[in-house]
Amino acid sequence: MLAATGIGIGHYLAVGAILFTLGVFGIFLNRKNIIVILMSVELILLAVNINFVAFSAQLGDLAGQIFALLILTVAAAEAAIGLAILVIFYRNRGTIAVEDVNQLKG
Amino acid sequence: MQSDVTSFASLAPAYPELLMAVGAVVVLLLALFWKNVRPGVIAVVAIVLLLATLAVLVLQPASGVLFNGIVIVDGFARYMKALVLGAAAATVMISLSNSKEHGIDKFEYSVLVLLATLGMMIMVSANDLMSLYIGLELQSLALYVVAAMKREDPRAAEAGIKYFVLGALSSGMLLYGASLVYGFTGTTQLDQIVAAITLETRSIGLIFGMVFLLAGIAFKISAVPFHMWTPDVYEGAPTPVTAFFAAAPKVAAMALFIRVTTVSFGPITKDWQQIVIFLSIASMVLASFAAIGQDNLKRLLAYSSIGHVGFALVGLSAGTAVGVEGVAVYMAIYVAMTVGIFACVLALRTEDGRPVETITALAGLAQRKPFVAAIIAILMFSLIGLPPLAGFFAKWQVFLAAVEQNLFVLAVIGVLASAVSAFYYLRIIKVMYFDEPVAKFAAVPGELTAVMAGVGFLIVTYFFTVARPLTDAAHAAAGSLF
Amino acid sequence: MIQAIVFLPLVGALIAGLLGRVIGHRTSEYITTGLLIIAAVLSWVVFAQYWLAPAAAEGAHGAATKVEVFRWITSGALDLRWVLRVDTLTAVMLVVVTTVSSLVHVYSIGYMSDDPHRARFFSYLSLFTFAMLMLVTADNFLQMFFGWEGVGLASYLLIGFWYKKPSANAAAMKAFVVNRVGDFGFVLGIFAAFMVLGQLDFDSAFHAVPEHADATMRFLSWDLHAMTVVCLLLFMGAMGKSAQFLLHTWLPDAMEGPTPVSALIHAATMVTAGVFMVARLSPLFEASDIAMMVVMLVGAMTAFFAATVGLVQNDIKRVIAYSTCSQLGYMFVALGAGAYSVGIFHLFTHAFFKALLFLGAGSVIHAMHHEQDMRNMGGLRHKIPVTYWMMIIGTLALTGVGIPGTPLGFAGFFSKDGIIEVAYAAGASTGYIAFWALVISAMFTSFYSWRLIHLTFHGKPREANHGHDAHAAHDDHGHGHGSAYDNAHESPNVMLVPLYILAAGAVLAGVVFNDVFFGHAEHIEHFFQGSLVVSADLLDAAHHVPWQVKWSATGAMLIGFVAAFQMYIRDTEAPRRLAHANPGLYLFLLNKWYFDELYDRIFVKPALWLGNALWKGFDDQLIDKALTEGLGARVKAITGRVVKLQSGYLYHYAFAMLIGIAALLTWAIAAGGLLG
Amino acid sequence: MTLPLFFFYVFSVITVASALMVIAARNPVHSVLFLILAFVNSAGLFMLAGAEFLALILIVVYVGAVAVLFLFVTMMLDVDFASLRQGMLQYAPVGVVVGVILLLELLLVGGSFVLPTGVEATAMVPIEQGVQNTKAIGQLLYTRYVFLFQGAAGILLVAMIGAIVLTLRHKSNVKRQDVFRQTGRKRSEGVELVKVKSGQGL
Amino acid sequence: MIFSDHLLTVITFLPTLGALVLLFVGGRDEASENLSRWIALGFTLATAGLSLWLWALFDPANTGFQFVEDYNWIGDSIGYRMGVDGISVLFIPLTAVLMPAVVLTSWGSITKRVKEYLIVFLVLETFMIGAFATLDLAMFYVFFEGTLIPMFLIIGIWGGSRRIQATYKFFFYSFTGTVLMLIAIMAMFWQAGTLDIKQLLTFKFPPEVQTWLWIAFFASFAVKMPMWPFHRWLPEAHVEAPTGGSVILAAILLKLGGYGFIRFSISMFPDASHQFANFVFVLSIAAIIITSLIALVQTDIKKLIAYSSVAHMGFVTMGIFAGNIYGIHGAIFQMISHGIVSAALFLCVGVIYDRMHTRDIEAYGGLVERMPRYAVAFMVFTMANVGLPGTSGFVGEFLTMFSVFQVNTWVAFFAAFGVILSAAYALWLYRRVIFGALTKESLKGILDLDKREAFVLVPLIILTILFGFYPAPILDATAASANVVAENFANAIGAAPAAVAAATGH
Repeated sequence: MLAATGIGIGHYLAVGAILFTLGVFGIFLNRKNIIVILMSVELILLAVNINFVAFSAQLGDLAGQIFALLILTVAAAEAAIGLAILVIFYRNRGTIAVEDVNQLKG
Repeated sequence: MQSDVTSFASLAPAYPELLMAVGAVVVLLLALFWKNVRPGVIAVVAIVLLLATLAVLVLQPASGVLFNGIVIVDGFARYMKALVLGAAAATVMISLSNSKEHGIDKFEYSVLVLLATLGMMIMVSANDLMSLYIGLELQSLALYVVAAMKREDPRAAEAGIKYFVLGALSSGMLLYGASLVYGFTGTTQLDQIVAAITLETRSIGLIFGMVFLLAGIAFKISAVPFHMWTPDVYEGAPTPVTAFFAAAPKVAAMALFIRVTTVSFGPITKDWQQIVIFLSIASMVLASFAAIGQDNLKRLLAYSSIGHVGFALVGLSAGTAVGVEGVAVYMAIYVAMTVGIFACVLALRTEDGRPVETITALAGLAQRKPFVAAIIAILMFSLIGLPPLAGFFAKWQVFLAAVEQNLFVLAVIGVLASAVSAFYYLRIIKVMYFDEPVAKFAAVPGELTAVMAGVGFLIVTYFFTVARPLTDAAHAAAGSLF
Repeated sequence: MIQAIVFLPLVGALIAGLLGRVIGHRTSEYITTGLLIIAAVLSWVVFAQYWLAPAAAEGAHGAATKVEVFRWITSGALDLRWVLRVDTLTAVMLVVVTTVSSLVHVYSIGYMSDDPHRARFFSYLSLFTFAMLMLVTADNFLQMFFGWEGVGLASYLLIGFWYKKPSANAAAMKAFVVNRVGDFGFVLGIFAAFMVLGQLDFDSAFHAVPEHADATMRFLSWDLHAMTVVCLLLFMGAMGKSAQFLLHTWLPDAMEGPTPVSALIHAATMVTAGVFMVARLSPLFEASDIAMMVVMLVGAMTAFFAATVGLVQNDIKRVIAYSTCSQLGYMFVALGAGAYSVGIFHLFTHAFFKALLFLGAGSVIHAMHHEQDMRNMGGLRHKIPVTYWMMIIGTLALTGVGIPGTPLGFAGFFSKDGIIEVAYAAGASTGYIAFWALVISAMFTSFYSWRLIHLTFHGKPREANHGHDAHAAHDDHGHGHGSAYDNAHESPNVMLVPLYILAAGAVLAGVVFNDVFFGHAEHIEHFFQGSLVVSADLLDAAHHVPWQVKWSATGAMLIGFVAAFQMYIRDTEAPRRLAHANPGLYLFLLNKWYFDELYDRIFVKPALWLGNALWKGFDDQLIDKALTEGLGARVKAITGRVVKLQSGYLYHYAFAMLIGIAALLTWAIAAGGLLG
Repeated sequence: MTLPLFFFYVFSVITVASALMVIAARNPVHSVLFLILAFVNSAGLFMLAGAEFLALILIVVYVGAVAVLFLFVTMMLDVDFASLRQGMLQYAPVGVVVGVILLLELLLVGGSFVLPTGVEATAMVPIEQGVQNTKAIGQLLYTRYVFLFQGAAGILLVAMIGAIVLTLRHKSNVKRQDVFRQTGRKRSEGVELVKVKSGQGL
Repeated sequence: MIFSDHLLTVITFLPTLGALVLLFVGGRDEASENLSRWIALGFTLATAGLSLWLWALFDPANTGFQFVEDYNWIGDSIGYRMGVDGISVLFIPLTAVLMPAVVLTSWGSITKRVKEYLIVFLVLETFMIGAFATLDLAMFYVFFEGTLIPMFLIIGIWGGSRRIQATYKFFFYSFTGTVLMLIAIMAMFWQAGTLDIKQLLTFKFPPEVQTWLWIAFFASFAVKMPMWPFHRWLPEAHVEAPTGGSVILAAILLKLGGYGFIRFSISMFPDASHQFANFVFVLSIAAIIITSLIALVQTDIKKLIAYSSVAHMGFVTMGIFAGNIYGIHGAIFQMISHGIVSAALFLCVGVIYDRMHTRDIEAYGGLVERMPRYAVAFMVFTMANVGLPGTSGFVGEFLTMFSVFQVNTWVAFFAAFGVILSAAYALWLYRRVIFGALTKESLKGILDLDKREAFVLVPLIILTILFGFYPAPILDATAASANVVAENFANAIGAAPAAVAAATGH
């Protein structure tokens, strides 16, 4: 099905891989603020979704899309909880700088 | 595309999950509409629900594949679910008397624990990457929340943040792996993936998918190098929450790990064996060394749990039924020890009611609180793996499996790591027994005493009491996977 | 009967030792002494049977009487039992041991009368007697070893009896440890004997000797003549116990013990155990020429060496001790020559006169209130005349006074001259070396014996003359030195009677028993009934040595006597002049050839140094500090680094996961062979 | 180059570029906006793959709700984004190296794809031509995957409880709605009939 | 069900029952402490009585296992199996008989946490007896390693000033050694399909497997024995342990190593044992000579005795790996004898330590003046330690040297140096402690043995001398089994049993 459009599955996977890597990069290179980290997580999930959709198309199987749908749902819930935790962290510490999240260590 | 659910009775294998789901909602509603009910009452109701589910699970041993192959209920699933439920019930129980100072005296806590437990049950029974994911997320999201539940405590918030961010990253990895596995096998159903894999057709994509998938689960069981969240979260989260973290989710994630590896990737055992061995060695070794430097009890227990996951994985490394049986036994004993040790930690409060969290504060405990000290000592010896305590038999089972597969290097590293780990367990005993007392401690609540006594009894008399039935059950459980 | 002889002393020892505090000293003394006298009488009865009517004695000709007590060590082919074996050789030893012992017991009642631990003393004496009896009645190597060690223990206890004296304690320990060096050889000898002969009881072993006479065995890294190895190893034990050259150092020091002990253990009985052992094992030694040669040479060397040292000693007991050492050398020469009966003969006579000398010396010491330095004595003849005459008799016997060719002479005359003749008769170069060594030793013996008499009893009292290196061990009983001579008094009868009896023995033992020990070979064989090897040729040759040889000992004795008379009676300044003229030689002799110093340098000090080095250096530093604790430190260091990894920063954690996944991916495809 | 391929490149380049900007932008608000851009373009990629429903959901749910939530929180917390602190990037080169290795390995996968043998036969839920994507998904979601659907509901429930329990604060001076009181209010509580005498006022 | 069929189980777990009873004794006053002591004494005496009965019922002619109990337990791997043969039977009465002595010492030397002390010791007794009585390799491991727990506590809680280092060293040395054995045990299970010792004894492991298994077992037993150079924990543990701890450590725990060597190394891995025999000989000789030299320069009484224990264990290992009947026999005898003698020596040290609270040799001297009875007792044990014939110490030393002489004369040659050195250090100790003038003020008021102490020591004196003169009870009980071990070893390595003939060179 994908082949008909001239877009190879490899194209999609490449985009997914790049997005995934960028998301991971966003998490560990980011020093500014936790919200950006949460956004990086969204990027990772987006990458996964692209993979699923692409595979779904390639295999002619709808399950991939169902999976992607579930991921979207969960991602939304995850975002909500992530932001809620972020809020209480901010309330306690008055900052959301990544470097300040280091009271627990060793 | 019709559902295969034709009648309520055909859902029998899923009764426990259904009961749990319905029960959780009922508890939520009960808490909302019951005016001024104390959260403790809700917690008791939650315990009752957990135990009731456990009872249903045990008394109604129905097996089967449900929902078009999305859920599987077999011996292994029931065994692990029983562990999960028991662990959850016990950890809620030991939090009853001290929920206030740990900031979890809210009915939401009970509800979230119930939902998390439901998630774990789904994980354990998952037969599809999707149900795996749903269960995992149901559990994880609830755990993220309870970790940060003590809102006024910055440490709890930090624990929540770290757990959440890293958890989300690990979910991402898991999903990425799931997508690759899906793409390279054409199915998401665990027991059909195996049909699509042969040693000849394995490809980089499949292997990568498997690695990502396993890495995501490894995060949940906190195997090195995906363990980094564990010490911080254990320390920051309220102690009863930590207890819960250390017990039930580990079991569920381990069950998942076992099911994915043995069921789905059975034909390429050699490939995942390498990974499991790596995780196992890294966990055992790193935990042994890292824990030595700790003074915070919870942090130490975090490393301890990492180490124990490493030991449990030794069994899985074998990739055989014997190995899985070993892991099953290991997890049961691990849960008992974890519940016990956290009961002890929760029981330790200074005279003015502050929780005791450092090892140095335990000085001379043997003279102030001989019973608690004795239980801690027993648990520590058991955690080291000294016979005749239960901890030894746990190690026995897993190493036995590894040796069968001639994994001698792994076994030797394992036992040497356990020798190093003895260093820090013994330190606690040393502080309690060999040092002179400094502080005074508050009285210990009754139900904690009961839990401690029960766990202590089981650990000490393991060989004569539970060894046989437990091993037989684990044997049956492992048998259902192979 | 034999059980009674052996176990009565043990009973006495146990009673005195365990119940001594309850029943009192006096009772303990009487019980132990009484029991020993009974044992002695019984011994004489046994001996008489063998002596008077050998064929009629219990057991047929050639076989020993054996009494099994009970089993001892049974393991595999090893079947050792406690068996009391009586044959002629044993009977001789029984007589010697019980007689001297009972006399010493009696004597001690007087000698130790003011000691607060008398019961203990008598217990030890009886214990010693028991052990010695076990030794001589042994029927197998190991039982002999038991007695061997048992007498060693008793010796240790008795030398260190005055436990407050550090020198006594040191001497006791030295005696035990040096003996152990000998035992080192003894036990190895036993093992080797078993390996070669296949059994450890004497009869079987002797029986097996001819069969294995030419066998070789692998000992350490060499294939050696088996019997030589066995005998030399066993002889090492004998050297230790009988204070032979190189292992003699303990004997002079052992004089720290009470004098009756010296008489009993370090003169008459225990030190002769080595002689007894070689005689007992004569069938073994016969099978090894080299061993015999070694025995003879060692004996000759000891005889000579000890005699030289005895020349210049000042302590009355040490002189006698070196004399003992020297006489033991004589005995070994006889054994080495193959004339076992002659060696035993000397053992027998020596027991009497040497015990006599020691007890006499004890009497002197008693009289002088525990003064032992001869330079502080002199002129005691008039104070203690009985003792004086007894000592004279002993000296005559020791120096071997008698007329060759006639049955006239003191005990020592017969046995000692016999040995010299045998040595000559043995021939070969070793025989001649031994012969000359013995003759010279005889001269020295005569010299120092008379020197002792002169210094002690003759001349004027010299008690003010304290030597710069006085050996006297001053007791702390509170007697002043200044009045020792004036207070000197004759000993009580209880001490003198034993002297009389021993004197009788010293006079008569030779003449009476000459025939059965050193008479015609047939007589000897008839007497010993195969309990030791008798070489008719050798004895024949010994009886027919040239007259010069027969007179050589007597001549040497006379020379020694004249020299002593010249130097200590007529020209009392002569010894000092001589010493000043040859200071090197004098000090060399005075310091006993520097053996103690040498051993201290090459054994004791290095052992202690090595011990310390191994302890502090190896054990504590290397094993403990460097390895054990070093490992602990290393673990802690690693811990520090591992803990640092847990930095608390989210991005480090994420980074760790990233590295982890990247590593796993790389590993998975690399190990899985998917890269290539 | 076919048209779909052209659009694929357009969408994917913009997606990747804006994803890069999400993590690179200094202002978090910009990051959110770039995230939205990335989502929208991804929706385009979904369209190209025939997943119309997902594409639209992505825009409606993600852009409309999630991204806006991000924006809202970003602005609510109103953090002053300080400049990068010293020494924090010392490990960055290592990170980049590891990241690039990871990326290369992942790209390797893309090139290695082979269709599993016999997938068509075993495909769990084959996409039927002629059935609308949305309808097909709907038919599946409520039958075969009803368990997952319920599970997802559970997750949303957890999210709801979690968000509330974590962030809701009871302030005493805030007026609250009390549904039960409101609905259970009786007439007598709210209405008082007063006889008003004419001309007097209350 | 006949009682004697379960005699081993009863003996093994009776002490634990005692510990349970003690748990319910409340109070920390003098009276309840004494009650605890009496209860513990009662249980240990009962155990001792039963163990002697066991010895009486034991049929020495039977080379197989007796009093066998055999049940499968956990899965296929671990069974509940009990039984004794000539190799193990004597260690049980040895353990059980020494325990009342240990309890009796608690009257004088333990003042804090008495009840806990007794409980820990009773539990320890169960482990020790269990290790000798079990016929399942896994159970053996359980009991063997289980001893670490009580011993760790005993040294750590009731020990001297440097107790923590000492107990840690004890623990880690032992633990590290044993865990390797654990892996070997598992490997054996997969090789042989069972952990039943009865069956393992007849199973032939391939030689190359034996090598590894042997090394793993050696790691464990060599530390336990302890063999030089794995001995460093021992002096420290002994010095710091309370009297009872030292007694048990020296008398029983070390024997677990020797027992293991005989039961497992020699019997199950004969080829490897043969292959490593020279290695063991070298270590044994090193132990005998080096530790004796070290003992010579010690200033601490307990340390001296501890080092001497290492030396004596050198004789044991030497005898075992000589592999002939004399060696096995002698090693067992030496272990029993050393169990009695070293226990008694440590009890003797405890006696004066309780009075003076120092173990420094320099602090003593001239004790015979005030303590004649003590001096006698100490003399007997010193002489037994020296290996004087007529004491039990001799028989074992003799037999082991005797055995090794037939295998390798060099070894016997060097071992015989131990005879000299042991005399030197033991008498040197005796001289400095007991002999000499009593000049130290602190010692002037020291009291001789009291009734309780005498009650403990006198039976040991009797045993020491009895077994010296009449070792038959021990030798007979072990003969048949030792013979089997030796024969199997000889068959396995294909050596001609008549070593004598070969040596004499016919």
